[in-house]
Amino acid sequence: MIHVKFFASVRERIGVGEIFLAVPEGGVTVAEVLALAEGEAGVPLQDAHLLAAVNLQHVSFAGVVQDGDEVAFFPPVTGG
Amino acid sequence: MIHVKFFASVRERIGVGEIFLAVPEGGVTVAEVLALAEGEAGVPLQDAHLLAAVNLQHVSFAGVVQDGDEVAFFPPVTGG
Amino acid sequence: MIIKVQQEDFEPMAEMAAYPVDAIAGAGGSVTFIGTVRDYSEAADILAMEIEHYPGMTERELERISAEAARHYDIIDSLIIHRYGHLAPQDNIVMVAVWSRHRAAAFDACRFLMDVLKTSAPFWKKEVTPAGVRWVTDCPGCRAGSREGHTHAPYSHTHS
Amino acid sequence: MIIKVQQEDFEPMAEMAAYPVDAIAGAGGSVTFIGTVRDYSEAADILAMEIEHYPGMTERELERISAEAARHYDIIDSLIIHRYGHLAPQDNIVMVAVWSRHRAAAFDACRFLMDVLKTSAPFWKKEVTPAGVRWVTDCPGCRAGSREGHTHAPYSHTHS
Repeated sequence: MIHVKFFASVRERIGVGEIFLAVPEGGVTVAEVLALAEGEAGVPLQDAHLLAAVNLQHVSFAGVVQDGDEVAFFPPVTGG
Repeated sequence: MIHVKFFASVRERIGVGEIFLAVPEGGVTVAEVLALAEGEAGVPLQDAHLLAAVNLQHVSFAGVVQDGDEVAFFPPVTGG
Repeated sequence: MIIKVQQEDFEPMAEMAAYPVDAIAGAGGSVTFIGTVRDYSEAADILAMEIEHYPGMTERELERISAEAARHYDIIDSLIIHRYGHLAPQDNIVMVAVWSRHRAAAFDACRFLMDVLKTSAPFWKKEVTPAGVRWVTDCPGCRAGSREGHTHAPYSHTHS
Repeated sequence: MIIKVQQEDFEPMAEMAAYPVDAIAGAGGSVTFIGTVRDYSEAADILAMEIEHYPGMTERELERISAEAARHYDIIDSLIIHRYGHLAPQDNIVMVAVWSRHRAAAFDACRFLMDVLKTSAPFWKKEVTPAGVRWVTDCPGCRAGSREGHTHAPYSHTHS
């Protein structure tokens, strides 16, 4: 299983802060996790400004996700 | 009369913080005030890094000094 | 290097005064940025600000950029405090303090930390206005700290 | 715009907290430089620092550069406090605080004020060291706020 978290406007669109997904052995890309999450939630999340993190680090959508990882999707940050 | 003030290392070299000088009618340059002050004090003040102010404003040594003005000589500033 | 991500308010100078003396021995000065909640935005009065963050990743990112600042600039130490939760206008949101021997490095590093924090630390602001709540969207102009007017989608606003 | 030239110590954040609220309405942040007495110089330990100034001209110069900063940068207001007299290591010497809507202007203006203050405000520092007292001489490297090592006559020192 991987732990998928959503933050801010992405969290509000999907309606929950986190879901758990089973992923194929050998790992998937972040983009594939996003597609799986969209299917699970029934909400499209494709967004030019969507960002992703794996295990608390910023990653690109081509990044690889392994079983047990924590993946997060969120809009561009606006702190400071 | 003009009021001539000295600060920091310049004050210490000349031995006093201020002197009063009579100047010719029509005004003199700052450079001429310096020469007069050196004569009065008996101490050479020529120094590549000497700065001057007239009436509380930075001026060049070519600046004109009128009767009643306050002229100051000091080394490069080191505040901050 | 100290990082604090907290809900509570903070007093910037008390935080600096309390900074471990040994960590900043030899400093000739400090540069501190303090960011506060404004009472207006591009389009509306701001009644309050809600800040969401990503616990764990936030601290990690702030540590990462602090370490990066320490590598790139000749500084002695740095402090970052960032709040989350419910904030009122004029409340402090963030402070970044940098100590150095020579002031140029502190200015450079403080600015670097603010610039990078704004693009990498996982915080999201939501403005509470008389017309309702809305997420603050990333603004490249704001991000660059531009003091010139600039516009961006989707709110297509201009800062005057 | 507030300028204070004083012998007494000051608390930077108390000064900022006491700043007239109306003067800084609309500020989104502030940048503050605080300069302190170091306990070492290029060549010796520093036991104390004596700062001489030119009463009248000092205030006038600080007002002039504050007005110049307000003209050149999109800032809301600025505060400069500079001490004179006898100071001990770690004592505050100077603070410059700048409030602005967007942080870039506050960073630029604060740095500008420190750079210009160091070359134009009539203050002179004298270091008290175990070997005696000596006037601090103007150092172009220090003046530029250089974080690189640099040397200059007559003391021909290097900041490491």
